[in-house]
Amino acid sequence: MNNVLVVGGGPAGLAAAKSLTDRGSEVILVEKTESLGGMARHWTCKGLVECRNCGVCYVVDRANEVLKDPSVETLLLSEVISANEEGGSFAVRIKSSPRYVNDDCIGCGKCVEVCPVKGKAIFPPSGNGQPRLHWIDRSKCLHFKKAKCDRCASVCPTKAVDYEDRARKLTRKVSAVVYATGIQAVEACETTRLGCGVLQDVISSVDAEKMLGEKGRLTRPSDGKPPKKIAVVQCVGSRTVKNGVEYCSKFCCKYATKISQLLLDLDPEVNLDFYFMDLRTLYEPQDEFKTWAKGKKTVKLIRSMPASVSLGADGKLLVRSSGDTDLEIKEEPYDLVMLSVGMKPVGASEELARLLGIKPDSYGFAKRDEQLEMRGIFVAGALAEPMDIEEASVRAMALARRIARPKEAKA
Amino acid sequence: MAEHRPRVVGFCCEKHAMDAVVLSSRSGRKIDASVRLVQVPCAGRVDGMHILRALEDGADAVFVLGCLEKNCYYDTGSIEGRKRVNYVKSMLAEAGVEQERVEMFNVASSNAWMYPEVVSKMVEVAKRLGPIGRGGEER
Amino acid sequence: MKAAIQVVICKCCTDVPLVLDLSRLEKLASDSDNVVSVAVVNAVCDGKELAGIVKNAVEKEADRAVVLACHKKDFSPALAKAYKRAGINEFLVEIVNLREEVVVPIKDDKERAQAKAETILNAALARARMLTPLERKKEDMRTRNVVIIGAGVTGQAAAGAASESGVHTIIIEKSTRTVKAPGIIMSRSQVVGAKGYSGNYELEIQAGEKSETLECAAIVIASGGGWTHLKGPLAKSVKDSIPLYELFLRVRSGPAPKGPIVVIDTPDPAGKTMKTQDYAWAAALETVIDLKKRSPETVVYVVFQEMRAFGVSELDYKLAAEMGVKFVRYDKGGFPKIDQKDPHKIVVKDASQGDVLSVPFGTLAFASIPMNESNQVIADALRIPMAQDGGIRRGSLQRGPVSTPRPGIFVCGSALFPKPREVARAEGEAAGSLAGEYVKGGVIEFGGSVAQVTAEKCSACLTCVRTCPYEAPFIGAASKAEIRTQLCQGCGVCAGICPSKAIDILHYTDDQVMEQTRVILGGDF
Amino acid sequence: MIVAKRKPLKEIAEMIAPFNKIAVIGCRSCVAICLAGGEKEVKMLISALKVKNKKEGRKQEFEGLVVERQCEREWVKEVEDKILGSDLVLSMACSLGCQTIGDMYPQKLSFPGLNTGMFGVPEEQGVWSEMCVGCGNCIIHTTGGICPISRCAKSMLNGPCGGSANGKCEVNLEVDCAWTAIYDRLKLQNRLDLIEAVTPAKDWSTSHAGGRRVYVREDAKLVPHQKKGREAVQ
Amino acid sequence: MIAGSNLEKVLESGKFAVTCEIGPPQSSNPEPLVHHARMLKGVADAFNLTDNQTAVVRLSSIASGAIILREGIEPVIQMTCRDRNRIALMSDLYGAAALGVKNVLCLTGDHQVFGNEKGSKNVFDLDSITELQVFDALRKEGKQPGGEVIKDPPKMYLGCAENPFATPYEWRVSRLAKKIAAGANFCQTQCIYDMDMFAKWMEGVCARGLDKKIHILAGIMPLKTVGAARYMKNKVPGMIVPDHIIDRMKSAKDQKEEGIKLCIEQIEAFKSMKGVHGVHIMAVAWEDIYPRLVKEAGLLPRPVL
Repeated sequence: MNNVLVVGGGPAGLAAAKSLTDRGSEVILVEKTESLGGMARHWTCKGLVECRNCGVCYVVDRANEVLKDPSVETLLLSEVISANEEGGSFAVRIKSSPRYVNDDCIGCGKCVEVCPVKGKAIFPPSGNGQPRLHWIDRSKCLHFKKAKCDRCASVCPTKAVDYEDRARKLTRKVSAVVYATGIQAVEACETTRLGCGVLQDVISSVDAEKMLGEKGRLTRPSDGKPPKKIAVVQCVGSRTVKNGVEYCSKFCCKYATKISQLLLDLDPEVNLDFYFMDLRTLYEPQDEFKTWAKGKKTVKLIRSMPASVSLGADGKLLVRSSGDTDLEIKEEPYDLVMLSVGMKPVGASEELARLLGIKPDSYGFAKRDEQLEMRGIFVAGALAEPMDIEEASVRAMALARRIARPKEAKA
Repeated sequence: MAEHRPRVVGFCCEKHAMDAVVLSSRSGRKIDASVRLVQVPCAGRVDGMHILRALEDGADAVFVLGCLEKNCYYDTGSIEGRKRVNYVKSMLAEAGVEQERVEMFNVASSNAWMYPEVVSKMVEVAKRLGPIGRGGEER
Repeated sequence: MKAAIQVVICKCCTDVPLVLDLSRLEKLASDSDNVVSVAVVNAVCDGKELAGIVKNAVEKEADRAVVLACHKKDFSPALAKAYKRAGINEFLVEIVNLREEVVVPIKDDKERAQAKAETILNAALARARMLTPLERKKEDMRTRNVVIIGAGVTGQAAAGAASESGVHTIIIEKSTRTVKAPGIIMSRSQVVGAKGYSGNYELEIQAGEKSETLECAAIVIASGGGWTHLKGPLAKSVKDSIPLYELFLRVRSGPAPKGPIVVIDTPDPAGKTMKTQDYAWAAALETVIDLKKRSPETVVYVVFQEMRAFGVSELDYKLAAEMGVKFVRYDKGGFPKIDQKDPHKIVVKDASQGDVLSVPFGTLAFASIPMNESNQVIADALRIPMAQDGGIRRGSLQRGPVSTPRPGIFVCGSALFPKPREVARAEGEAAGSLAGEYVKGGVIEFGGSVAQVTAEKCSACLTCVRTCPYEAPFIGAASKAEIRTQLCQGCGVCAGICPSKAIDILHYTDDQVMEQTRVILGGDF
Repeated sequence: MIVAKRKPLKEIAEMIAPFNKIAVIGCRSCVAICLAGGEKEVKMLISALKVKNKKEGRKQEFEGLVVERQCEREWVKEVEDKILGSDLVLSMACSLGCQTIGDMYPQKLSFPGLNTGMFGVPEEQGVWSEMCVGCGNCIIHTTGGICPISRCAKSMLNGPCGGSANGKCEVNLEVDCAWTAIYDRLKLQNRLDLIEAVTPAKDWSTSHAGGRRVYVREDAKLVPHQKKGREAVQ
Repeated sequence: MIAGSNLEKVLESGKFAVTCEIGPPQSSNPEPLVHHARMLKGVADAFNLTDNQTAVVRLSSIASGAIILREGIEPVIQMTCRDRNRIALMSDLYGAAALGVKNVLCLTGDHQVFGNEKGSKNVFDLDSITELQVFDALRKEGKQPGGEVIKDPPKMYLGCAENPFATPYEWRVSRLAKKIAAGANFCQTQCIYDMDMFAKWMEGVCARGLDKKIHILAGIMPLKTVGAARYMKNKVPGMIVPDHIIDRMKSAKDQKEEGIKLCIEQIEAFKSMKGVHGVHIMAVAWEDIYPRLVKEAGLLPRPVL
């Protein structure tokens, strides 16, 4: 028997699942949320004509492959509640919450329109998450309260809403566990000095990714107008003792530079100032971004960490910062400010992790651990340390091989 | 006769481009009904002849949709595609026909907004320019 | 043979009828020429229903089918297999994406959606009539050899991973180093030429003085980077510079490096031949910290353009600074130079303070890695594309993160661009196992929808030969273009550019494509 | 090979405007190879012209044909009926082909669709450059295999002139100075002595200057006795 | 004596020769020529009359020559191969001789793309060297290349031009040797700004003893403005203008004066340079500067032989 439990449907989990089945294993993929893709499903493709190697499409493609793969049992809205190790294998119990929407859903969104709940109770899969099926949040939905509301069901053209859907408890026996619960953004709002959460038009990179992924354009949340002058601020919530994490989140420079390039592609008129401390663009050892920026009149690279962002006249945002080398404080007005937020690992401190014996470090990272791997427990993805999509995928592929390798080879 | 309905043909690569079309549809995005897709294995398969023929056969606008350059499944296909489209554009210019009737677009499988935008762009062109010459009515 | 078409209309589990009037589609289909049967089903993706329609096709003696359903990729493999078993050629099954192209995006305008559905049905029928049966061919791999180029960390990992799929691994190593890795290791060897195609390659190997040929099924390029010697302007003036890892060793096991110590990235204004090893900083920081721990009094400078202390090594960056390591950032304006008077002094403009420092050193270590020159030899030999910066160019991400544009040839580690050991190793394992799995089966599949030459039209102009990304076309003995089907991926770039229209892509011939377009434009919009 | 280039569509359109039934005839040799007059270009030209006509509400009938070598009567003969059935032949071959058709069917109109440029080689995919002017008296064995007549703007026999700067030609700074190339080549081959001496004035009588050239191979030429049909008596 | 021209006499007598260049007018009006001729009498040993220089259509050089002859000063007729085949060249040579012209400068000629008749067809039946060869054969044996031998062949003093600043530099001495072999008696060089490079070329010339076989007149072109200098440097292929010249022109308060000063310094240098037997001054559209230049260079009065 060679069944593997993969916890987490992000880049790492998907890559692991895919390469495991390629090597003939059966996979049970457990994803907490309603769709596959992990954090990357919120992210936008950074290319307009030319590919910028952001890797987002790769995740979506993998997700689709995995969903089609007969040897993967994908359990969404599900959680592993226990895992008992018995003689080289694990008996896992999985709780799978009801979605209340079945495969007939064509994602037309009529249900969302009619949902009376403030902030809605029925949702499409977020971002580019796969599969493209809507889902109902029981806690919010009026149907399960006195109201017995059934508007979504009544408008659904394909009768895909199914209030009778029930939670399921499953038990599976697996020989190995891949733990890839991934990352989440550092809450940028902790740094109110930069206006996050206070000023409408100060958005986090995650918001920017979502907005771009959805509309293909960035607009000012306040008035919906396209911004003509944008500030990108790096290392928000990273490389800092207070209001964030101490380490460098590694891929912020990558996505932020690529977003900047995308914004210029979308509108060459846009003026973009890029505030950074060190430019740590991945895989661009020759500072391709700097060269690109030099070529653009409308792009400025400023090696400085802004002191504050405040609201100026006519809704402009004033960014206070000391200049590149000269240390005198300047104040520059912008239409929109994007804060490139760092990441922190999630899930290493969960019950299941504890059960499996995964020991997170003080930051919550769970490093690769030979002992654990001998027992058949593998930590994958950015949970181990900060990494980008590509690295997470490749490492997961390698890890899949370590799992599938014959026992004697392991010893 | 009834007001002219734009006729737009799109040559669409089976790889990323088609995935993007599907994704946009699956994320509930609507598109104008005036577009018909012809699937090709790769944007590089599209021959200038195919595009001109489509215009000849009554298309008001034609677009080619391929993978992002440098991420083309067939490595160089979408770059080739763009070159062909540009050559056709130059011929149209010589012939005194609006170049905007023909465009090349690139899209990744994870991009849901691009296809609807491409469609509305081309439909807008088709509406604005109408059928090519009086040939339009002969259909 | 006269086409006999079966039309299958899938309701996609009740989606389609919401928008379209199926009866009209049915009528249209059954009234069209060559249509022998029209079947409406609830879901073709449902095994039972699929079996049903295939049975129906056989009864009605259909030799081809037009299936109106949803996204090809989601179900076509199963569909093709089912029809194939029933003796209907897989290439004669034409799939129309009614759901995502018509029903969902246009559902608010039923009338036009119907029109579109009917036109594309007509077009599909027209296309189906023109389709010809095609066969995917099979060929046995002559060997189960996986050749790995490079015996570094990456290469070893690749060999290990590949060997687990039960294939023979052969490592080709340029240097004399011998390593512990499964399979044969040919040291002092280089790949200088290659014939054949993935599955059955015949490599020409230069082993020392003698050259020999080696058959293999797949290739993993793990040539790594070139930890050689300092290049760029500084090289001329500095005699005794050492690479970072050398410093690392000396710190660990002596002889203790002579202080003061300067660790520097590669100041190469051109930036062409050298890459600042992003990750070298992680190692550099560890090393200087280690050094400071052992001898706190040693003066240590780290001179850099961009401090790429990725991830958690940021903490080392801080720690080192606290331990008194001096960090000097310079920018493109002020590249470090050797002091004319004193060859053991570096003059560098501190970009953050703006003042010019003169830094004496006893040992100069450089934290940088040049691209491996032998990449060029390898790329020439295997005829694969390179990146401008001198790395092996990766193919589309759709083919995976460790694949070249050529199936069966994989690339990993610093052959792509500088990598830290762990990532390089991971990539090696990934590439290795992919290669292993590819070879394991022992059979290559090819053919089907590929290029085909009409010899009498060919002018042997070489345009196809020059344009094909896979070098499938060649000019044969008859001085006409021919296609190495095993190399052809069916992209059609050649067909699209052939000035004599002598090449066509089966299943997407000019006639088929243009007829489909013609019918579409003949219909209502 | 002969390198040609399609005339601008506008010019072609004006040329053929008065005619209704037009046979567009391409050629499978040189002009196909230099992407000017092969089947693809013929078909694309027709399509483009039809689109143009559509735009201008004009009607013209086109027939696209390709022959193996338009400069040879036997090949042209294969499409004779099409030629005779048309009001106008638009030749997509070099002017040799266009003239061959004209000579074969003097009563028919045969117009050039291409501008015949030069004897050239493909430097790379999509780039052609001139290498010979057909002077009828080749001397490149003395000039390092580089033809000064075609590759030097002034066809000098004792170059390079005073305008050669950094190995480029003053007439077009993109183009290499032929004589610098010759010098370098001969230097490499250690044969500079070849150009130390003055090369005397060239005898141009073998070139077009000597009038239209006709080369005859008596041993290949058919004598009347060998000829068939009316050709024998003519 | 070959032709017995004044220029020939001066050079053969070992004196330091001076020639100046006159550009014929872009019209059929001879007045400017007459004006220059009168003004320049006794300023130089002979005066070059350019042949549709830079392919701009001008009054024919031979006709111009005849006109200044009437005014009593000696012409050097420039004859390019661009517009005439060997028939026309020879017949014009006969004509020139018949009109009393004794010096001819053989040139290949600027390409027509630089001129004002870009659409014209060039000839280039001969090049400068074969032209020399043909003319030399004519004056020696009255032999035409076609084989015809004529009576009363034209006696001409043949000159050539050479540009030491065109690539490949190392070939430029050999090329001069070819011109000598082809029959050139004197050589007027391309205008010189880079003295060091010229000196290097001269060394090469002397090393091969060519200075014994030909009289070299160093070319000089006075600069009016720094702009002119920059134009020469950047726009004229095969022309080298060192930066120190440009700087000097730039920093000068009166650039015109500086230009003249520069020329005079150069002439001084040439006087003492081995193998240089004179100077050839080309003041394009600035002919009235010649008297002053020659005077201040201490080259007046010109010898009368």
